[in-house]
Amino acid sequence: MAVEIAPSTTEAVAGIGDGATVLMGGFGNAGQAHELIDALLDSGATDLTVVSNNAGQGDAGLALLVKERRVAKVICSFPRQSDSWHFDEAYRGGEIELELVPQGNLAERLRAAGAGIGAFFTPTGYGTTLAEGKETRTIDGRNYVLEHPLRGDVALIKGLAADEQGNLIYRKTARNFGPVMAAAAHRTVAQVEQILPAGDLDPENIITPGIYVDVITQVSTASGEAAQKEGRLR
Amino acid sequence: MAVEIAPSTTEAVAGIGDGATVLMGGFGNAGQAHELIDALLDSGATDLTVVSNNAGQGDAGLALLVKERRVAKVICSFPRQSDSWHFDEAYRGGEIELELVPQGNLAERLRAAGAGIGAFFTPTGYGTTLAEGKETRTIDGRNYVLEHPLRGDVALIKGLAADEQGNLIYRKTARNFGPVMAAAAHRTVAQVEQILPAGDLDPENIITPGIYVDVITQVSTASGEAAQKEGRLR
Amino acid sequence: MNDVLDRDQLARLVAADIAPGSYVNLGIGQPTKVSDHLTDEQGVTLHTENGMLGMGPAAAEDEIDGDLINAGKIPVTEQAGASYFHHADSFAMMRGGHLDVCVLGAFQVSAAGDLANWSTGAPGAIPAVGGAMDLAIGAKDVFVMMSLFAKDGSPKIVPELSYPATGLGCVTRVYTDHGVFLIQREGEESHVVLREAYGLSVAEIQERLEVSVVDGSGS
Amino acid sequence: MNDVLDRDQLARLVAADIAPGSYVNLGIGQPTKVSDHLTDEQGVTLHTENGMLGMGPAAAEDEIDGDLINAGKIPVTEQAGASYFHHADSFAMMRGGHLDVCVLGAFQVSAAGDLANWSTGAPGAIPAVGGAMDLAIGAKDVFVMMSLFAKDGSPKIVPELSYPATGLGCVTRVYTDHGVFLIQREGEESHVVLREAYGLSVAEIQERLEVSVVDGSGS
Repeated sequence: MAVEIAPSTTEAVAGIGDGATVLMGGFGNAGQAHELIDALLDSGATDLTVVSNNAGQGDAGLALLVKERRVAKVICSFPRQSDSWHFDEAYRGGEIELELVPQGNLAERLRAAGAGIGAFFTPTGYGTTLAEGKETRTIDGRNYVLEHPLRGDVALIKGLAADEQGNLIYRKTARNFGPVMAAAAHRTVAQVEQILPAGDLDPENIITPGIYVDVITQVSTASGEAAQKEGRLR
Repeated sequence: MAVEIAPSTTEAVAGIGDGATVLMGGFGNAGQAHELIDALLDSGATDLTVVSNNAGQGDAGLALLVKERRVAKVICSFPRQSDSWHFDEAYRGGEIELELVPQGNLAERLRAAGAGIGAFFTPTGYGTTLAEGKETRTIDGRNYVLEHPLRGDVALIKGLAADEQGNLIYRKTARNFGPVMAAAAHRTVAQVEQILPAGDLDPENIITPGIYVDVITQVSTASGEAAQKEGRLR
Repeated sequence: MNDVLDRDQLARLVAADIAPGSYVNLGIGQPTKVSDHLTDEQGVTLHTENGMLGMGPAAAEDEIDGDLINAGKIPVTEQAGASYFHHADSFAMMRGGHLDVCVLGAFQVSAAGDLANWSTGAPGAIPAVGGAMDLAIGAKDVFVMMSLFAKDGSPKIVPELSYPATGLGCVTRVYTDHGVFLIQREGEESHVVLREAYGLSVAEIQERLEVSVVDGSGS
Repeated sequence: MNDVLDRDQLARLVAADIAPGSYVNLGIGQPTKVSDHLTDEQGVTLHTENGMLGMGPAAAEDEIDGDLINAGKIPVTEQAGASYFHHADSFAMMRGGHLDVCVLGAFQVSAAGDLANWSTGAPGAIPAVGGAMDLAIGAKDVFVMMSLFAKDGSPKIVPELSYPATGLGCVTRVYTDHGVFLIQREGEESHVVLREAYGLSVAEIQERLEVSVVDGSGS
């Protein structure tokens, strides 16, 4: 269905209900939809399952959701960081569930969800505690673990620019989880630096086709400034 | 390893041995590496297994390889066409083996080979004669068939341009199987309209990173002319 | 009684049933005609499985570009907002259920929504499947366009397929010359509902089918 | 006898062992130092698993760009011929065996090439794996850089891992302060070959390890 252009981050995240599974793009700060996550914080939605590479840093965004005990479960590869104090406290207190997934399996499980793959055999994690209890198989002499798709009710991602049809481009390593999360979520909300007329993005260079994007909203960040400086955005 | 720039299509395909599995890009004529296939024809290599969407058309390229009985087996989705007379004759005479694969499974099996996936459950083909004898499973109420990776000894693909590091871009729907075949083959040979200095392709817009490309060679076709006309190539 | 629907009317009916803003794949042959009846206001985006969203009409003579073709290998054009992607991404898009509608031709459709459209199963025929099986399971709604009866008069909506299956339980609507059949599944059961009859009465259609038809014309 | 190798010398050794034109992923920590010793002539392309090939050196103060970071979340730079891709494509590249070399740190390596580098298994610790398990199986050659002995003097090349495994049978070389150990597998068997000893004699090293070491210094 046609993409919706939301006038604010508040409206962009409206309708995310309690108990939702939320996919949050980003690797460190790069590509993290900080402003959308802030709006989710303000929305009051609780009992969330969050899929993200990390589990919140410092006193912002996901970390605050965790601090307020609005996140029941985190599915991620790397929760423990120097500034993950809110997660650390919730985890040690037994107030948050953690599903630890090797980073590549996390990406591939998201990809499988978007691609209609029912399950796949991956070599990553074979023979480790993270594969305990999972089905394994030897194929052509290599050992694999069976992993299942990871779907989201909603994805909150950050692109560099969108056109009015929801086609997205990204910037440098901020691309990271955005494209697979957009396809893995039932509803994808993207914050972008600019919204351009259809036809302004080169069809050869679109990374996420608009079919995967439901809501876009314009938010200015340092990414947009940098892109303007290098002439990639006007 | 660093990409090799071959001075001719003959040198580009040198070393493809008898019995090799050759992945041939293209959907119809778009993206087909006609000139590399012609060089393979001249090379004399025989007893080949060819993976391609079609099984040769008219009196050119793959069709001639089939005519000369140099292809022992074709793995493809759509062999029968109005002008597939050489395949039709070889097939009816029992002189060529055919493995028929639904087009999306063909693409995903190639993708799995490049991506180190041991096998995957796909809904496509479930309950049909093309899934006979294959393992099936019901996951979350949907029925799936287990499919395995499809690897090549060599891939012959066509790009629009390469840089000296083997990074590739394509043109319109000629992209088709190129990117997945490049990753699925042990050795990837690409014909391109132009070979540019490293840095001339925008890192954001590279479709096939050079890590997947072993040999590039310059061949002028109508694609290059069209790209020049629209200002995409100089 | 209404006259039977001709192919053009059928294409118009399908087009009118496609929700605004939909992403749609039109199969080769009869379904291609649907695009002639899609309006600009509908804002439908066409997918072609060989790697494109935002496909435009067939190319005019002076627009023909060998690198821009559809799944039927016909030269086409590009619309503003189009995007290109590789084959694995294109079929992931279908298999992942992101398209709203696929429109396909068929030899037979069963009461359970099983589809046969890739092979007649004739001995000696060279098999070819292309994207048929991917398309069959490749959208939220799979619409079939076909005549209700074969040339020999036998019905093409059947209790069980006699032709080789392309996909099971995948068809949601069948657009025929005698009317539009909705295939409604509830758990293991499915019902075939005829929206409105053309050329024959509902009773006459019921008589000629071995599948029980619910008269949906009043609803 | 040679002195023990310091970290810089070790990084130099690793760099010298990387074949020209290789695609390489350098893990976080000690392995990062290898890049200081790669020469332009080697033409090595660096991969960072957060979505880039052709990574350049760490960014200078005036080059810092929040959208251009490495897997350790350090701002880096871009080299001519670089390319960006999403996370699934990036890890497909590793898992598919396209990288030539990964260089990683470790707590332990077993004689069979099993790697432990993601968790000490300490009770109460918050687990975090990141890309460690993907990197462990993510290249044709997996090189480990570590001290041969832990602070308590216990050897870190062991018959069987006592720390939780990151990957099995994946390590091909271990670069330590006392020399470079090659892990050579033939079918089910594997041999640990010491290329040259530093700081201790081969006999002394053998005495302190519970793993049998083949003296490869003559070969």
